[in-house]
Amino acid sequence: MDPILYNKIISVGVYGSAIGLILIGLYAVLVKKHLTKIVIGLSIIDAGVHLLFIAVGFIKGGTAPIFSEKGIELVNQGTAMVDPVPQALVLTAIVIGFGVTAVALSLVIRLYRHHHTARIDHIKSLKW
Amino acid sequence: MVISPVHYIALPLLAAFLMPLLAKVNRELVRIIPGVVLTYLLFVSVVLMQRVTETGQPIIETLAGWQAPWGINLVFSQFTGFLVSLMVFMATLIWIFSYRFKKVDNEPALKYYILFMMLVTGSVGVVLTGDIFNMFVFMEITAIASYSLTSFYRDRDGAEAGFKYLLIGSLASTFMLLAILLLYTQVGTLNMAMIAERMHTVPVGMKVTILILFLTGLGIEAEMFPLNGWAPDAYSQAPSPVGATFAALVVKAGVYSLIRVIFTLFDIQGAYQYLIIMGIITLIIAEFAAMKQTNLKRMLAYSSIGQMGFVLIAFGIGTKEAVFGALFLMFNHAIIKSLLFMSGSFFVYNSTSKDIKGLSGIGKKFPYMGFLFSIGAFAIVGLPPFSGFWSKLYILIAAADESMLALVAIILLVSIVEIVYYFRVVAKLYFGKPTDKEVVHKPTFGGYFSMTVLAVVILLVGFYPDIITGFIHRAADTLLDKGAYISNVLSVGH
Amino acid sequence: MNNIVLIILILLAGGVLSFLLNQIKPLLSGVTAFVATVAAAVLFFTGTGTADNFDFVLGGMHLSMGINGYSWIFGALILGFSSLVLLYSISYMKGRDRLGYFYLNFMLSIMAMMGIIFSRDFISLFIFWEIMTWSSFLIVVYQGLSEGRVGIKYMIFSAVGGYSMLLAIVFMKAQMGTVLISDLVSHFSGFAIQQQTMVGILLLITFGVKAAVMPLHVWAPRAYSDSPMSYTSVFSGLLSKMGIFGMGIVLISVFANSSTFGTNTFYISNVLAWLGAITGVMATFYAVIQTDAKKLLAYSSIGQLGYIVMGLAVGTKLSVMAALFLAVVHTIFKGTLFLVVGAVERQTGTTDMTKLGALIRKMPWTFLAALISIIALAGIPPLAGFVGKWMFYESLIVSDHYFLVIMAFLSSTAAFLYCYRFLFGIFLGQEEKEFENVKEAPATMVIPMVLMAALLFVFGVFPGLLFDPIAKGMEVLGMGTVDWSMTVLSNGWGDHVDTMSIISAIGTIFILAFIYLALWNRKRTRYVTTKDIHTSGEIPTENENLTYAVDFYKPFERAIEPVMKRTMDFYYNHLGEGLESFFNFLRRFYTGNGQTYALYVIVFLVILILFSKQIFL
Amino acid sequence: MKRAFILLLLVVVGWVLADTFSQINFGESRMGDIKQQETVGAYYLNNTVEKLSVANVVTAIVVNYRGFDTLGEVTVLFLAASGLASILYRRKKRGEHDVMILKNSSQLLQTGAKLIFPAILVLGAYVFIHGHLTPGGGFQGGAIIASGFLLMFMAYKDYHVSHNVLTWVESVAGILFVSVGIWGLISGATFLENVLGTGTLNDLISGGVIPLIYIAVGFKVAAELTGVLETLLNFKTEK
Repeated sequence: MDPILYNKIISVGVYGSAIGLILIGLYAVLVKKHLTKIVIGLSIIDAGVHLLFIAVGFIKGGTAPIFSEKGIELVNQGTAMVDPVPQALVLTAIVIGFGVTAVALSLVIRLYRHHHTARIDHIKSLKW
Repeated sequence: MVISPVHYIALPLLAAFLMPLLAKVNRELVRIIPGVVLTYLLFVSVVLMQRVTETGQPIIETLAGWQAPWGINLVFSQFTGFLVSLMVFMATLIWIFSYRFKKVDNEPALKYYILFMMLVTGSVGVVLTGDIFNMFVFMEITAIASYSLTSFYRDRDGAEAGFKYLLIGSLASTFMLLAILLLYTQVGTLNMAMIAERMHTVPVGMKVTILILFLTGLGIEAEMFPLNGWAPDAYSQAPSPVGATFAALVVKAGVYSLIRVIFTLFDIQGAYQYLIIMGIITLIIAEFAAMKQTNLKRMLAYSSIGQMGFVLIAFGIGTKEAVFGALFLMFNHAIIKSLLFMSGSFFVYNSTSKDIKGLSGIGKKFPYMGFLFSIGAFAIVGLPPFSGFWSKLYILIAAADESMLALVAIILLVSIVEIVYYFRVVAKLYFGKPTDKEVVHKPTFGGYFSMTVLAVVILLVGFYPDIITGFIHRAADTLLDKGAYISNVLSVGH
Repeated sequence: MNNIVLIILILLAGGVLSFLLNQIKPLLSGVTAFVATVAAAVLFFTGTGTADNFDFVLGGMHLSMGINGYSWIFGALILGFSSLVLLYSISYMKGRDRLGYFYLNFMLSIMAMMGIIFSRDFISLFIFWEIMTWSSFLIVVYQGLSEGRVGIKYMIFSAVGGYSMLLAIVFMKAQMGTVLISDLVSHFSGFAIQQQTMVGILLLITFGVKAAVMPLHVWAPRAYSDSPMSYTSVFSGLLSKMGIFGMGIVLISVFANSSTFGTNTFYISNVLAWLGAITGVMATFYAVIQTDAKKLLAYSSIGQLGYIVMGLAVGTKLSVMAALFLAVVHTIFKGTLFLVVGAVERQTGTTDMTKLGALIRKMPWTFLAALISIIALAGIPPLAGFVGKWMFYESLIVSDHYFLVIMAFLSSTAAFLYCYRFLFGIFLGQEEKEFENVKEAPATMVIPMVLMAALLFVFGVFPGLLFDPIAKGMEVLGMGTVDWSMTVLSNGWGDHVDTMSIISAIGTIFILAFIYLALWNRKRTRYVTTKDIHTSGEIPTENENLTYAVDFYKPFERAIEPVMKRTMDFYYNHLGEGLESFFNFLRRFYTGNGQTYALYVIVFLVILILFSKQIFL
Repeated sequence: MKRAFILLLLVVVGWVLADTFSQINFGESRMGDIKQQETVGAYYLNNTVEKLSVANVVTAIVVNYRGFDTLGEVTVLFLAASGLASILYRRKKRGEHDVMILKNSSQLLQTGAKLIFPAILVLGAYVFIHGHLTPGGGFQGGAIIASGFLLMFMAYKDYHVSHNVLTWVESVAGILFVSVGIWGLISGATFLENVLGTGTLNDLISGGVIPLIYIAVGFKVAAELTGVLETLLNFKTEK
């Protein structure tokens, strides 16, 4: 297959799936009424964003940024390793996402306990 | 160990990790330690502010031994230093206020102090850091602490407010993450000074997209108009000291980040007009919504949003005088709104309901508390001789200097609305018919102390603003001098 | 220390001290306030001159305080009058709760007023102006009447006024770089005509609110009547005069440099003169139909202030002199009348004229004070009110304002109606059983009233005592030198009205009548009660009402009904309701559904994206 | 109607994201010339081995270059655990019994879990101890360990981890992390600075404080994730 076309397909696939995840998550957040589904939506958005991080850091033909004797050589030649920074950032982002999800779930439990419903449009005692 | 800005972060974290262990030794320690830490940080602020004022140069602390832009650094300039000192000062007072605020001794009551301290640390970190991703991390610390504290009370509305806050806050962090990612792909660095330096290389379309993502994400933190649905709920459901903290620290951190992005990172002129327009809309809608509130804390929340709109307008004008006015207003808002939340909380506790109607005549039971609330109300609407007057005056003068008289007129008209709803409460407090409910909750000594300090500051600054204007002038100059920021941060170690 | 600063500090300290002393003994509170004000007054009258300047820098702005001939008139009035009122207050307020609060705000008002007249720049003027506003607001709501609604209305109008001044100030600061009043006067001719109009109107709105000029007056009647009477006398006597004080500066000093002044008066002045006239007429009509003495006096105040504004706005030497003379005299007689009503209220517990009656025998000294003040108010010689009115009419006629004269005559005639009603309703008429045991007010209340009544007499006979400072003040305002003499009123047409001849004529008649009634005719007089009559042979029973305090001026009311149908209040209330429902509609934006808020965020994002070019580039 | 509107909004958002990312070529290096060190990525690739003797550059970034972030991240976890405890706290009403929400799991799962659990723990420990040499690190290792506990929770309905122990572990680990940072300050360098000798590349004991921090992080993450699971699982619903 034509390498340029191949590259395009891959990029459309990677970016497309990541952006698709974000949109699916947003859809869940904006449309689904169940609290748990909304939290799942938030997690999906997070996943999409994290995927974008990794995708952006990828360099064609690059290896993982872990040095062995061979790796040092490769670096000396030029661009043989993927960008390590997005990987480090995404690690942090994932952990933060986990923390937020945990708090969100606990709030869902609380809300269900108090309101005996998990529909977000039924929980609006605070308004105006 | 030399006193340095990292103390603001390291010590509270150390204390936070220690506190669960200390709770096993003595529960009282958990209450006391945040106070000790914050008092020490207040001392740090004094020392560092003195140093910065003397040299006129910012203190730039590299972390982990890596200079900017390779590592993360903390920037304690006259601008960030001013905000940080203000935050720490407020946090200390709020701690004093909330010390034994309610006589409960269960597990969450202890968690409260940890969460509160982290809320402070997160806000301070947002202001201090010189790295955009680190700012995001601190924002998330602040956010998670806020979510938990919002739903701290075990009534049903607390969880609702917390969930709304979390929902919107998560979207904010998503947009901010995306913006940071795109920024990184364009400039290859996360250091804000370096980003600012390289911003001109970014294609315009990409730049605008990144800015929009930032504005949406940070606008949520800064309570900008259509993004602030969470704010009234969170303010009104959180425990009162936390409401004060939101007004005094958290939203300040949000506004700071917005301002830092627009003033330092980007060089797009349209963003300033955008600030003015959004500020006006925020101000108008929030003040109008506050007018019809029946719940005191919710009214204070809307008023807080309105004030933030005012701050954004002032920053949007963008001249030196306007920025000065905006910073002055941030200072005033922190002090005054905290006082209002603190004194208001006692009224709410001791009235029949959370409604303003229930406050009728309660000032007769708490004459001193009513006095403090009135000072706060007079100050926040900008009546002389209280401190709020000066900030309003400076912003209006700055607007008039740019011949934006229509803007001045709008602000003043909205101020009339503000006067109406605050004075309605004041009139009700003193002169409504008192309800015959007995006093269930007397302020603690600490409560009296911190409120009195705030009132004294309001009066002092009101009578003689020059005790504070020097700091604010220098802070405004520092914020506007983008070139100096870049060269100061990047020249460390070179 | 500088005398000006000292006066302000004494008043402030007096307020704080009386607030604190109230905790020990409530009586001390009033005494402290009184002593502090007297001390300030002594300092003011003995040692304060034009040399006492006080320049300072606050918040990066050059501010200045000082005193000149014009502000001296008002300063003397404020301190002299409030000393007497505070003396009155000691007894009047006795036994009420939260006296410390009352006196603190009272003293703050006095301090603020002194600050206003001392101010030589707009920033300090504004600061003191707002202090005056909120301290008076706190007193308006002090008695807890009408759920504070009156206070809120007062505050809204004051805020409109205060903020229009602030708008003018920031405009001036941007245009001229300074905020000194003298700089505005000298720079005013440099402004474009639109700017002149804007600054003029804004400042006049500020002062017009306090002076209760026509469309801005609706707060006044209730605010006056809701305050404790001892404060109302200050409210109507002094606080409103601050509006007059400011208008004097704007209308005379500032507008003298307006673009159109050379040919005619600045057109705003003409508008204002008419507003003043309408205020005078309408307020008088309203005063006539009131049944509550407080409200009657409140409307009467508004009407009188309308005259004064008219006089200032017409702007000739004579009319300004008349206006300032009336301003001083109005303070004295209207203040006295409010004190009288306060005394009546304290002794009987009501101010409703349909219930009161025949207090003349119970409270003779109060009646005397009321009588003299009413005569002064009605403008009958030989009291001071006559002097003012005479000059006022004369000035209007001389300057060819014939329609204004007609208006003034109309309201002044109508004023006789309420003057009579006031006297009759309270002091004359049928004796009511429930007021049998009413006693005269205590001496500390009577002395200030009688003293002020005596003052009215003195100024009526020797108006020159007042002409002297007023002439000096007008010179400061830039009207040139003004001629005056001790007893002869100014002569626009070339005729003389000598108060000495009037007083000798009236005095002679009075003495003759006194001799006739008291000495010669003494044997034939006897005291009769209202019931001591026979109507068609029937003896009236105890409960029958023979005097007509109810529906007193029914025919008159019917005559003026078309004019009165829609009060200004009606329109303001509608505006307020409309706004409130609009606010209520707006806040539905916050639906309470978290998902909707999330939707807002996305919509906002999309809007920004779609219009990014328009917004950011 | 509303749904269609939302879909329209999402189309716009998706279109903008796609448009934006189409400008960022996939697989292209944006680090510039690695030797020029114009970007932070290039700098890290160039200097990690030389200055830190750490094989895993991501670890070097996470723990050292951007160690401050990691401290914040650990704090976020800590806060989430604290917040959870505070949010879900509920005073037990009198006479209230624990309501089981888990059914008994199958014998297969129980036995399997028992068998695998130690291995999972060891794997987790391996991952975080070798964080500076191989892919993985404190977070990954901690998560693996927590997953082991999750397995146990699922297998045994009355399996409990002592809160006391968890508190101790997470506190001590957190204190260790901050102390390492402060150690740098006290020894006259900067906060979190690598004050130990770096050793040689690819040795287990190399990279100075990096493995130390990552071990602390591993323990802390493991304890916190387990704590979160424990809190959520032992939460009692009302009937």
